Amino acid sequence: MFAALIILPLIGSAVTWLIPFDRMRPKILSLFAFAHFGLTIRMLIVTPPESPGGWFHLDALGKIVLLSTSVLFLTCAVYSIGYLYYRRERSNRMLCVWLLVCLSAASMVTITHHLGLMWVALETTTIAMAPLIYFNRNARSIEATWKYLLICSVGVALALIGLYFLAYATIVARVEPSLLLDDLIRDAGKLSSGWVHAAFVFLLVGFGTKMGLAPLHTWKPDAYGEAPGLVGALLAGGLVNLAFLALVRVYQVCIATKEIAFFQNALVVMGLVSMVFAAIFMARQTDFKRMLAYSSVEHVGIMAVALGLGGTAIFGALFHVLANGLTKGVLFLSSGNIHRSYNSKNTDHVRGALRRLPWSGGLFMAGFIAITGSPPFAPFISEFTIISSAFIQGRMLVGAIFLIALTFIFIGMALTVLPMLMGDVPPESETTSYRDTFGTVGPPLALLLVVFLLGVWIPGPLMTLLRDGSALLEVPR
Amino acid sequence: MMNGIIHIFLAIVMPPLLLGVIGKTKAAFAGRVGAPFLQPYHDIIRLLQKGSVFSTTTSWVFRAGPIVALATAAVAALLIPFGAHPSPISFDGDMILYAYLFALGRFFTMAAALDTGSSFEGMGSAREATYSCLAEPTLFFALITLSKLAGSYSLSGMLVNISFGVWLNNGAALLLLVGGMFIVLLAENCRIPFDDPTTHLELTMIHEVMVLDHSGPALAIIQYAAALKLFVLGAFFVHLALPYATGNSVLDWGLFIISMLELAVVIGVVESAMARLRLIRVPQLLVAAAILAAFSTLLVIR
Amino acid sequence: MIALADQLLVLVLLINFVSLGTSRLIFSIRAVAVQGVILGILPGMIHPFTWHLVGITVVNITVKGFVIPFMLVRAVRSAEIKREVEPFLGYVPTLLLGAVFTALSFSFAGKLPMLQEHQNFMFVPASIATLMTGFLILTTRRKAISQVIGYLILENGIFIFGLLLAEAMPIMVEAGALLDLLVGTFVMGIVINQISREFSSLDTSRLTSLKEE
Amino acid sequence: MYSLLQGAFDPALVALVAALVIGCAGIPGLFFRKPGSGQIIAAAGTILAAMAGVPASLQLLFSHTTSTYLLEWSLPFGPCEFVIDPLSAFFLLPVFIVSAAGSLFAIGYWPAAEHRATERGLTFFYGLLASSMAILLMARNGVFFIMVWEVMALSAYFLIVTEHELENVRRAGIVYLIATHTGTVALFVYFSLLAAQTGSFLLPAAGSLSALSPYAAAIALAAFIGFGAKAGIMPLHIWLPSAHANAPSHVSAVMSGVMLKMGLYGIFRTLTFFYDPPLLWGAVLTVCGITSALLGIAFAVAQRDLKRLLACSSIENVGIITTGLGVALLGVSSHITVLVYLGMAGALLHILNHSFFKPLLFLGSGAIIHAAGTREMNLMGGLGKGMPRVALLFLVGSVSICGIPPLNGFVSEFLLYLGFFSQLKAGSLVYLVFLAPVLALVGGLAVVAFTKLYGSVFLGTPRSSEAAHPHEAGVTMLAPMAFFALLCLLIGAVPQLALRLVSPAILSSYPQTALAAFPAEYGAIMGRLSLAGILLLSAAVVVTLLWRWRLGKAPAASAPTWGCGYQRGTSRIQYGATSFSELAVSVFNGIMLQRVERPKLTGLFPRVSRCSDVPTETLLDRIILPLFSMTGMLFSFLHRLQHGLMQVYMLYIFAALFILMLWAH
Repeated sequence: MFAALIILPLIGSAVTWLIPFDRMRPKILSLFAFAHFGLTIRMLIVTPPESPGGWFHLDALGKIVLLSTSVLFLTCAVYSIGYLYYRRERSNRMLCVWLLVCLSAASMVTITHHLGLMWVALETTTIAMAPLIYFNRNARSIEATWKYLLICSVGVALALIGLYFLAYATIVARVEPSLLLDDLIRDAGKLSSGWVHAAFVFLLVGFGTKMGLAPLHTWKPDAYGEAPGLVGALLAGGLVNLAFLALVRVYQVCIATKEIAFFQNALVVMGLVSMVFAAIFMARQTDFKRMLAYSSVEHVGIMAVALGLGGTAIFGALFHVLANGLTKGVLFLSSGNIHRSYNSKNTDHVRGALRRLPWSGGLFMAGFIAITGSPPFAPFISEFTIISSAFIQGRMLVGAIFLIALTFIFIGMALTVLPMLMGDVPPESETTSYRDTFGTVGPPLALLLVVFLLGVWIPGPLMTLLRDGSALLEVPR
Repeated sequence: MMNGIIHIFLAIVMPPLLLGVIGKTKAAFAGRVGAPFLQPYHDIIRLLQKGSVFSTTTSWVFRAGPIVALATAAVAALLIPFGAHPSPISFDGDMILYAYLFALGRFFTMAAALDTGSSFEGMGSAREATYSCLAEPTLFFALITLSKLAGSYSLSGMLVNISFGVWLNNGAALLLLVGGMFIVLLAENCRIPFDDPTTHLELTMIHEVMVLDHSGPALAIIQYAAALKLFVLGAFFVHLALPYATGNSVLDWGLFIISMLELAVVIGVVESAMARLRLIRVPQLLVAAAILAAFSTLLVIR
Repeated sequence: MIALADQLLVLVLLINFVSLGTSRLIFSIRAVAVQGVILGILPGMIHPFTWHLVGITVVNITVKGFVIPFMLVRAVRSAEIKREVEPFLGYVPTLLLGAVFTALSFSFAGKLPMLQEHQNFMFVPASIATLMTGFLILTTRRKAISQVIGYLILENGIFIFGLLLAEAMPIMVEAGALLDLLVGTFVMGIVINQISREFSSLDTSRLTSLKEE
Repeated sequence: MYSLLQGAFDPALVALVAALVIGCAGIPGLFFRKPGSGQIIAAAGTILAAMAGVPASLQLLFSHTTSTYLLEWSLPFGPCEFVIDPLSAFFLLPVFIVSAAGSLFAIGYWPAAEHRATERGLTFFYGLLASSMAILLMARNGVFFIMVWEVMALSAYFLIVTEHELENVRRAGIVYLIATHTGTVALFVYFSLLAAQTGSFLLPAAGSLSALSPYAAAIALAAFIGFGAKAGIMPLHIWLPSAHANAPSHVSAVMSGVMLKMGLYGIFRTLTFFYDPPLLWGAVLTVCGITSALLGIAFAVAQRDLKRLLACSSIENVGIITTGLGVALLGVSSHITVLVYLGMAGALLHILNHSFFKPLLFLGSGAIIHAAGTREMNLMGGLGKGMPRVALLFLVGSVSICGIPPLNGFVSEFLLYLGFFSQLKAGSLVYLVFLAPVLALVGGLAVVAFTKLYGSVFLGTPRSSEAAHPHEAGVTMLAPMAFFALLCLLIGAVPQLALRLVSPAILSSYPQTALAAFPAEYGAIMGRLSLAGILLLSAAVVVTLLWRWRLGKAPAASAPTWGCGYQRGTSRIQYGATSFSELAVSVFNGIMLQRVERPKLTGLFPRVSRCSDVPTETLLDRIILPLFSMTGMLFSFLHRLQHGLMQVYMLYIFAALFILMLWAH
């Protein structure tokens, strides 16, 4: 079953590679996305047994990330049908192929319990994303790709050496050398703190770079800004969560090694730094895609803070994985529509989007409200959980900085988004053939509905899933 | 019962007399014989007999002005005690009603003035509005002081209880208060030095300019209402300044009438002795009055 | 035989300094190639002979010693850029920094507990020092090529540490190494070529159109 | 209806259902092709719901009971309770009444036929706003409270920006949105701290917390900021004037008449939690309240924009209410029940009154804007002749908002005065009495403001061609206004009933007031007030009859207004709005800052040009916006961190690694 989850997308990519017609590929893409989604649901309902050797094991944490990834991918795939119809001018072969490769690697990350294998999968996603960012084939996109590639590779390389340290720690501790999560947790007590600390630092920086924690986030605005909307959605809603899952795995080991306090503090600090960075760069932002990138920086910061706070905040963090991922999907897809329709992503040119694209504009508005943590949308639930747990734990300073950053971010975002949506379309703005169609509006709309539903009602199974997940990250006091 | 009837009778009959006395005093100071004491009555009656002219721009608001002005003054007259005799209507907090009744009258007089669309009357109502709202606090400080001294929350309670004994104990406070209230009395009734009811230099006037377009019965009502207002506020002031009472009901009525006349004379003296203030100075004087009253309040409640 | 490993590691460190110090692009590429070859040989030094090992060695040497340098050199030629390294930071300062970092890495490594059989080797300090050198080049050199070189040196550093784990978890190490090679060679090579086509230059200080004004 | 309710339904359930119906009333309209029918359905639904909801809440109010419902929800924030106690029931009244009246008014004021683009959204969000406010009053779970609160705030935003093609509407919207969101952030803190205090997200019961507990002060502060920002207490009022001015009038009516009260409700509710509030809290509230009252009305006097004036006077009224609350709180902390009773009674009754006369005025302003096509009072005049009914109703509203007898505004202020005076005999808190003259000054200024408004809009002669030919408002617009006017008169005529209305709410939140027989005592005084009202009326009637009689004797002629000898009087030499208030503004200069816009005169013979006084938003324009732009500049300087140069980015990573290493070891 695990194999199926990984192989299926690969087959799909092979098929899309072979298909010669551009019109067919997105449909096939969505077909495989559906299949993958179905498989995911199946695996969520009946948890497959742990694979022999324990390399593959789908636990609650993995399930959450897998679910969010699969849903988001499905939406993007369906969206791509409508979207790529407007991008007929260039071949979409590479896009579809690499999307599916990425999906396969992503699924691998979620289901494996072997840190080494997880690392390999993560690196694969990094590489697979490069051609997607380069989809537009111009100077800016190549620059973005280059930065993304180099920075992320360095980051992942650092993560690798972090893993080496961890492994060597096991060797030094004379326990059975292994990078299996379960073994590590079992033997964690015996590991020498020096190696463990070094390992954690390198892993934090490495995965942090992939996740986009400030000040390691520098590739994000460029990549998000230049990539097509749906790729941006996958980057912000999918890859981020994978990197977060990697961090969570490290966190699990940390809990076992009793070195958790340092790691938690580091997470809180980096998270807050990310939020402050986001707040600073949101201000007077004239490029709405870059703005979304900084919003993504903010939200990984929120997740990091939540993870660092522990306690009930963990629940918030895990729920935020879903909430943030899906909301980012709404934002990026609708912003992609707006971008295409105005042929510009500069807010000086984009005005009155609500008039030109009522649906996409409305979706963008709703997404903006949701992502800034306003009820009745899912991100509110997670963010409020985190904030309240900060205050209930008596971490007043953390809570205060958190909220101040949120306020500034809201102001910055509002001052960018509202002028863009409100008012009349300026006559001098470029007119394109791109308008709202069912294909380009339906998927984000569906996502928005999910985000809204999760904001008012968490289904029982999901609830248990989240509870199990946070139970795994319980820190013994 | 008897007192009530006398009260109402005085309230209806006496007000124009004050105007007459003031006029006579001023005439005396000017070395003239002056109009007879009852001249104001003649004026009002004559006006009542005249026909009236209404401006084409006016609406029913214009006609409501005099009516409300008179009605409010009348009700206020029922709330204020005359001399040692408590007023017909009296309850805790009636002083606030008393203060706000004048506001109601003002609102409609100003509205009526604005209704004519004349620049002068607009000017007049603007001034009226500003100055009266500056006079408001003084009145309240006075009410506070009095109710503190008398330990009562109703006009009758607080005013009737002011006696020489109170004066002996709180002379300073009451003196300040008398000063402040006298200024307010003059300002509220548009007497010199704030306003000159006799000139017709519109640019310098407040109240008179508001009633330029009232004619015949309307003007009569207005003038009577003004007189009544002077009478009512005067009664308040007299309690403050000349609080003598004998205990004999009839004598007290006499004393009240006399003291009212004294007040009229004093006003007449002031009007002949002083010149009209420049408009810019008016707010300052009113604020000064408020400060005096505030001090007196501080003195009694500290 | 094993004793030789340390000498080779010293050589690696020296090459770090060379790549920091040289002003010629081609030369630094060559230096990295040599470093790759040495690192390719190293496993053979410390592990008993197996065919598997031979395979690894061959792959490493060919890729790191020949394929990558060839691609890079071709990129340099095709983009006919100046052969200078054009650092932000002068050569002497970088060398000094390199020395400092090397010292630091030795002291750092000293604090960490080791196995007896690794006790008297300098794998850890060498790897960390190489890592640092890679970073130094990544931060101080201007050209895209130099950055690839920096990345490769960084990878070499990691590879050196990997040698310590080679027998404990071979698959892990090789997977890591190969994946890095994949990135290093193909993807970066491709991107480099794209860049040289787009910009007709590999000067990354030209690649700064994406930023916050 | 009453007995029927008692028999058949649980009133709490009725109220809840009514709220939901109002919320859904706007939905059908979204699906109709033909415009208009949706609007009518919405109005009908809202009115019917209100007709069910008002008796229900009245019954809840008088039955002194608290009914609780438990909503099954899956969110991890504890049980979600719906509770309607007398306080909530009391606040429910204006919600139902005003929203119903507004929805009826909308049919004539915002006809779907003319506003196809905006009407659907307007109707929908209007319903959402109304019902969210109703549900807010029932919510007892903190998180659910925030959710409903934010729905309310956001739907209000979408209502404000209905005409978002206008620049200043957008600006007003952004200011409002930022202000309200900042308030919501404060509420996050508030509920988190409450949870930290009580261990659950359920709102604590009345008098269950001690103000000495560690977080109490922080909780109170957060509540003051969060709720005060919504209520528009100075200095948190910055969003209020422009938002109210730029929203459609019936929306302004609901926002000013009801939404502000939700902020006040929050403060009321919060204060009931504590059984021993320190004197400081009461003092702070009182001072803030009286300051908002004075400054608010001072700003109102200076305005030239009809609706801005009304908005500023909302600040004033909120200030008066807050003062009453502060007085009550002082009473609580010094155990003087008469203060508690009078303060609360004054505050609550003024809430009710303000939610009657302010909507009346805002709806009237809507009718005026319809007729004159502008909000600028200096361009109006003489509208009273074209629209006499509106003029009459508006007059009622103006008189009652000035707090003048015999209308309702006076009653609540009267109670407050009694409260101020009540401590004169008793030694402690005697200085409260100094509030009386200030409140009197406020009243005086209110008279200035509203004579200015009424005079320059309805009286005199038109000052511009737009205002020359006004048309009377339609029946759907007049009916709601007439209804409100009736309520104002009613409360003014029989204040005893009004007192009866507020007493249960006071009792439920401050049981200590039950000991004394206040309602009876002050009910008697109220009786005297209505007696005075009757006297006033009869006196007026007598005078009128007299005058009629005289007029009958001597016929009346009509002539143009006397120009004092000046023959060429034009309508522009009338006293306009600005000139009317100029004197007052000059007296209160420094509080009301005016910017004089005068064109630059050049050349020997400059061409004809005019200069005008423009009132400014002191706090917003002079302090807050400059601060914002400074922060913005600082941030955009910091943007250079994202320099675009790869090597620098690498350096960041390196530095992060290095620092963490140092920290770890």
